[in-house]
Amino acid sequence: SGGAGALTVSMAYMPNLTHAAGLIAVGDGSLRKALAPHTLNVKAFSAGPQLIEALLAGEVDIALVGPSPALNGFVKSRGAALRVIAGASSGGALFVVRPGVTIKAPADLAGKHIATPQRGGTQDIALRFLARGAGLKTADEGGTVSVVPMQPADILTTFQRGQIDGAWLAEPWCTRLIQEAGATVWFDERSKWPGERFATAHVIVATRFLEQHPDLVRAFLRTHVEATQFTVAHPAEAQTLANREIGRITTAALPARVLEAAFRNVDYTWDPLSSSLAVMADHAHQLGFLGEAPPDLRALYDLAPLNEVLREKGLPAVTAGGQP
Amino acid sequence: MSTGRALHLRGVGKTYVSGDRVVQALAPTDLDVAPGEFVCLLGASGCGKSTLLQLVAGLEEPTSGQITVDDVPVAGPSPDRVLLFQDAALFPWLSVEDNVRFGLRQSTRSREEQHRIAQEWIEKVHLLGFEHAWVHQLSGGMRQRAALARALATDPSMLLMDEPFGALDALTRDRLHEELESLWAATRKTVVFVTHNVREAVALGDRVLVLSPRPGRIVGDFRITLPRPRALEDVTVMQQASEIMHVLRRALDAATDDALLEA
Amino acid sequence: MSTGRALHLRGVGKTYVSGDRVVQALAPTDLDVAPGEFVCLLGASGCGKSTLLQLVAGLEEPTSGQITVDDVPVAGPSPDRVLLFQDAALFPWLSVEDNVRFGLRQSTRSREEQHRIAQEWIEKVHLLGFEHAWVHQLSGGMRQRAALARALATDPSMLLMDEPFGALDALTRDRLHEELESLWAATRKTVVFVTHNVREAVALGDRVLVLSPRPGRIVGDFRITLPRPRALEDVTVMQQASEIMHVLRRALDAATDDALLEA
Amino acid sequence: MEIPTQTLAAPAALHVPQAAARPLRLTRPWHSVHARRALFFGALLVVWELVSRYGPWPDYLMPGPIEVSQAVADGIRSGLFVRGAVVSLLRLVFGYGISLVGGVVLGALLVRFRVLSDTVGSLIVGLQALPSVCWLPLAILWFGLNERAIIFVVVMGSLFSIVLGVRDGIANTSPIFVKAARNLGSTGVRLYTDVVLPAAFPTILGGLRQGWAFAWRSLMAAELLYFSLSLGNLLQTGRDLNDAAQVMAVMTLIIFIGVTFNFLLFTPLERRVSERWGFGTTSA
Amino acid sequence: MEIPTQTLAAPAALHVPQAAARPLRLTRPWHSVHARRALFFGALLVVWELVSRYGPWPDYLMPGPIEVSQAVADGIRSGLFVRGAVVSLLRLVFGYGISLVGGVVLGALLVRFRVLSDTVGSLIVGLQALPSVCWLPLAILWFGLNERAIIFVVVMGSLFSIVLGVRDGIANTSPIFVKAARNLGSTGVRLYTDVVLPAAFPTILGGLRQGWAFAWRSLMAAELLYFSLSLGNLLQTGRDLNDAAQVMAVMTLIIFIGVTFNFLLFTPLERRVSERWGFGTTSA
Ligand SMILES: Nc1ncnc2c1ncn2[C@@H]1O[C@H](COP(=O)(O)OP(=O)(O)OP(=O)(O)O)[C@@H](O)[C@H]1O
Ligand SMILES: Nc1ncnc2c1ncn2[C@@H]1O[C@H](COP(=O)(O)OP(=O)(O)OP(=O)(O)O)[C@@H](O)[C@H]1O
Ligand SMILES: [Mg+2]
Ligand SMILES: [Mg+2]
Ligand SMILES: O=S(=O)([O-])[O-]
Repeated sequence: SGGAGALTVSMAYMPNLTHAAGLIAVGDGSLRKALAPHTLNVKAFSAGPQLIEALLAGEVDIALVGPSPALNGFVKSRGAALRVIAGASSGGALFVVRPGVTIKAPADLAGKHIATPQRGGTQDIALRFLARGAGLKTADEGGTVSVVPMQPADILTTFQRGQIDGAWLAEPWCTRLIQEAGATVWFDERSKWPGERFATAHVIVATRFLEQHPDLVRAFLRTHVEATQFTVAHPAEAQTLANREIGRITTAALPARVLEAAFRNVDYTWDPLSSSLAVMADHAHQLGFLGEAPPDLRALYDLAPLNEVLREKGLPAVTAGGQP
Repeated sequence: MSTGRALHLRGVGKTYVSGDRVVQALAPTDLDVAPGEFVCLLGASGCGKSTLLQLVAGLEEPTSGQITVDDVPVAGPSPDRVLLFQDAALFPWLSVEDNVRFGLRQSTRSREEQHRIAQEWIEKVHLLGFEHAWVHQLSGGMRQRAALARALATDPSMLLMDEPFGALDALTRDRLHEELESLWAATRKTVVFVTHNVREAVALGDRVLVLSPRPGRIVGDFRITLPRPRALEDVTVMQQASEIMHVLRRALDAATDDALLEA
Repeated sequence: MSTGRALHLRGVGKTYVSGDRVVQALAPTDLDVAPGEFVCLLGASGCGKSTLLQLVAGLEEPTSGQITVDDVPVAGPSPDRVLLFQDAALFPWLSVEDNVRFGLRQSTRSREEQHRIAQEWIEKVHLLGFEHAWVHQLSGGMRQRAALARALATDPSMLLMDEPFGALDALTRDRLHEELESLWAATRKTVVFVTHNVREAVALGDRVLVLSPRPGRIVGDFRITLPRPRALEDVTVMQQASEIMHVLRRALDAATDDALLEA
Repeated sequence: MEIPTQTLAAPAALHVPQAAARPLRLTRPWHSVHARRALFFGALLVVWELVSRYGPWPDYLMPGPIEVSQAVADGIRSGLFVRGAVVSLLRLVFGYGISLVGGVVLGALLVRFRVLSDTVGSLIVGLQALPSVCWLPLAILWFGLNERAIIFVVVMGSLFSIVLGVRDGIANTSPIFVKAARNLGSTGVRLYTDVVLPAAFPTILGGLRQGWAFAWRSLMAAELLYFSLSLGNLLQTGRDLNDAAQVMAVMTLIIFIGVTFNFLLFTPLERRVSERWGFGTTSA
Repeated sequence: MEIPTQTLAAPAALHVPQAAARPLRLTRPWHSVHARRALFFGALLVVWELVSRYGPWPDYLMPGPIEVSQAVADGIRSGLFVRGAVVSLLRLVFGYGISLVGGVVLGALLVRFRVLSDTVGSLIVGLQALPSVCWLPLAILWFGLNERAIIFVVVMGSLFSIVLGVRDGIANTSPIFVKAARNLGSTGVRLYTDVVLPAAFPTILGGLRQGWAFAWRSLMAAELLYFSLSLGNLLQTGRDLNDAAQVMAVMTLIIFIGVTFNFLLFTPLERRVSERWGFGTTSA
């Protein structure tokens, strides 16, 4: 953001498939055009918490990010720092099992080492909750299920070395585990949710930016909705475009095989799927992750700008927990 | 060239305390040195001679008493009172020439003048050809000579010399005696000179002080009035020396090494 | 107690080369020392005396020639040939007593015996009361004495002493002369003794060797047959000394400082 | 002989009043050091609290000492901090121990054998520049997911500092001590333990302390390897949850343990060294 | 006077043939050092290749030098490695430069002012134990998402090593040099630049080299802040892709740059120091 006249809008995302809409909007130049005459400053982060950190520090105005970092940032700032203003994707997380290991029911988790990408992250919480539901305790509670949060790259290595029995994680890592380490799928996380839909990426905005520049937020959302539509309508082109961006940012694009398979496991939507986030927040809170009091999520969403954009485009409005 | 200053010590003593060791190195001492006087200090090994010089140089703090130079209390070192350390204390990271120039560089002299003065002194201490040698490449005596050049080059008004010729052969020492004496004659610097060679003390000094063994106290004060220049082999020098030697011996025999208290 | 060995040098020379500096410290030299002989070395400052001792000690490698001890070539240091360094070289991390015990600890002696021998030597060099002092707490002369005790405690059959009494007052030196002479009389160790004091050389030595200025060559070899014990003040000692002084002076006057070649 | 009373009367007499430059330390009374230190840390805390409250940053990004000590207290009450610290400390001590022994031996060998110095020595300088996280994949590969992998990363993180510290310490020691010792019959391993290492010790000590710090750093990196209660993990959890108070609480704990170990281990050693060698004893 | 020919005839005469312990270095002919080093690194590569091929690990986890050099070549050809290295090196040099100046000044101040040493000094020991990543959040907070934040992390990672190195170096220097210098009229800042620092330099040098290594480490941590072409990013990308060859290629690059800088910067300084002080010149 800047002073009078032309601003610099700082946008952040991660070079992940679940952020494809953002990658595409940046990659094809439409976002830049939509924000003109203001400048767009894009930062790509490698992890959600760091992105949130930057947003809290006032270095990011608008971003695509996973639900649990967004929730953390919201709770940690006591609801002050950010708002969820749209969804970005759903699905894209699988529970995969190492060849030779049998995990077919939650009870089978006993005595197993299961990797998740991040302690307190979406899958980490879900796994702990799953174990609890089956009457099992995790190792750190003195039980038998070892939940092992580690970097996805290390999950692949340990999987290949036979030191991990299963992993619950996001794309494209599930696909890589399947293709490169012969993993089998126990379940696709979509099967656990009503309507097979649950939030995996959101659009968030710094509250201050939302208040000062609602027009820019709407312009952003307009492009976001268009990019999402494009992704749904033209998956092949979208894949290519998104992958080109990933390659540009990280210097290494995904191999075609991984890209195709992983892309199929993700759904793109601007609906923030707020009910799924409420469930996650509830689970996280029950597991002691979000502080003493249950988080008050009512203020988390501000879907008015999105609904305005949707109305312009003649699309149905979305709601957050019954509120528009 | 700088000329000498008056030195006064009033009840100056030094006791080293470290952990539970307490060593009284110098008993409270009174001493008056006139401007331009050449005073030699004699005394048993460990009796506090080096300590005395360090106190006068302002490099150590007396435990008691006060030192004044021209009635100004000594409150730290000054380039006007240069101490020639017993163990040379040359800077290993500097060449011989740069060591000699070190004191000069603290002044406002031009580089050329510094160079000229340094060369002059290097020649006087017979180290020509070793200007660019490092300290570790010098023999023991060469180090002493380099340190001498470094101290004298700064032209202080008071020279504090701690066994400066101890590691020199007789002939080199004789030559440096001549140099020192003619320098002193020309400038009348105040000199306090520690030596173990009684004849050297007699040959060089206006006065010879004898210290008792640890803790040092002045137990003899001899005024030498023999005509200068004096040679170490002069019979009169030898006579005076043996007289002083007698006092020294008595002091040593009387002493018992009881200055060390285990606290 | 160890008794002396024969020392032979054949064409032993040493040239220091470092960067573009080439210094010939010692010209190729022949020397034969009989078992139990007490040889004193005299020479101008920087003429290669310390270098010669280091070569015999096996701490430096000669550039030319060979050194043998009892016909065995010297190939490194040995506790049987102990060098007393010009600058004491005490270990600062050890107390005086532990420094003196250092050589003893390399042997198979019991702790009690080590302690007893160390105490004995500390007493002989008049350092009682300073057993537990650290090196930096000693005066220059006290350091030399501690180093002397450390070297003698190991009872080597050959003693290489580099100006061991240079920093001592006359009386302490006289006492240590007596100690050294009686030790030598009792054990007939081979001793090579560097000094700048010609009378000391005459008083102690069976032979006095005179080296020319750098690069050192033996230019005088005097056999001293005066009856022992000899005092520094004996007239006969003084006479021999002045004779040797004459040779020394001639050697020095003849020399021009041209040993330094800029390569 | 009696020591005149005035020379021992007041320790204040040792104090040097003059204005002249005094670059080397004085021995000061014990209590004033502690008072000064307490004052300093107290002032630091106050400034921190003020910045946290009135600074330009929201307090959830820049929590003050009160909030952080709350987090420390919570962590300690729940037992997490204590158990985590114990786990980490054990690993640290173990890994550092290995580095210490290996570093001293390797450092000495590097000086002793020119061949090693020319080869392994030049490699070590490069290896030292590798961030600890680089060793993680190899550790998993070679040791699997277990304590050994963590210890390996800790060793890799601290070993090279110690090796180079020991090597430099020995190489920059005056050869006169070695000459004197060999001359008195000291050889082989005893020459190293009795002379080379003690002579180099004042310099080596710095390397050992740095090694300790880098063992910590690498441990933190290694403990991200997988979840089991440890300080590194608590730190990472704090980061993942954007919980600045927890991050700072763990940082405080790390600093506290670091400072404590320094006082217990290294400060006495340093004091011993300066006492023996006479460093900084001059009052001038 | 002429030097007898036999004394200069063969440099081999400087070689010491005896079996006696020789803990200190000889000056050796230049070429043999390089030959030995080449041989060592060659052998290392061969062993690595063999382990990669016939070792118990699949080669995608443990690529050999051939594959890694392939990756290096690819990286260089694509321009990524060169551009990344340039970006990282600039940050490194800049950050290290700040640490160097700040470290020397702060280290000297710590020795000079006992108050500082008692307070800031004891804090630094603890701060040094903090992993570089801990500084990231503060860096973003204070400097924003920009180069300054990265430089800050680099400085925090290397400054304390240098401060402590300088402090220890100065504190463990024989006070005699300072006495001699003050005696000759050296005071104030010149006393430091002319005497205290040169006297302590042999020890300080080790701290400077360690500081350099830790500047590297912290830079790698800082470059994970966000994606922008740099060595740290290339390393992370390699890890994310489980591309062991790329990880090792970047590691090789880091080691290579580390070793090169050591040879260009630190080795000549070390040689100078030993030449002047006479360290390790004894042939015995
Ligand atoms: N830094 C110190 N700490 C403790 N004691 C010391 C220290 N410096 C000197 N001493 C003690 O003070 C006494 C006098 O020492 P000083 O060096 O003044 O003697 P000296 O007369 O110069 O002897 P020498 O002729 O042997 O050089 C000695 O007993 C010595 O042990
Ligand atoms: N390590 C070295 N490197 C270069 N030159 C050296 C080295 N050691 C000694 N020299 C030179 O060798 C010569 C002889 O030195 P040495 O120490 O043997 O003299 P010395 O006879 O013992 O003199 P002094 O009586 O002054 O102690 C000197 O010119 C000295 O500069
Ligand atoms: Mg003295
Ligand atoms: Mg000599
Ligand atoms: O990579 S570290 O700097 O934390 O060791």
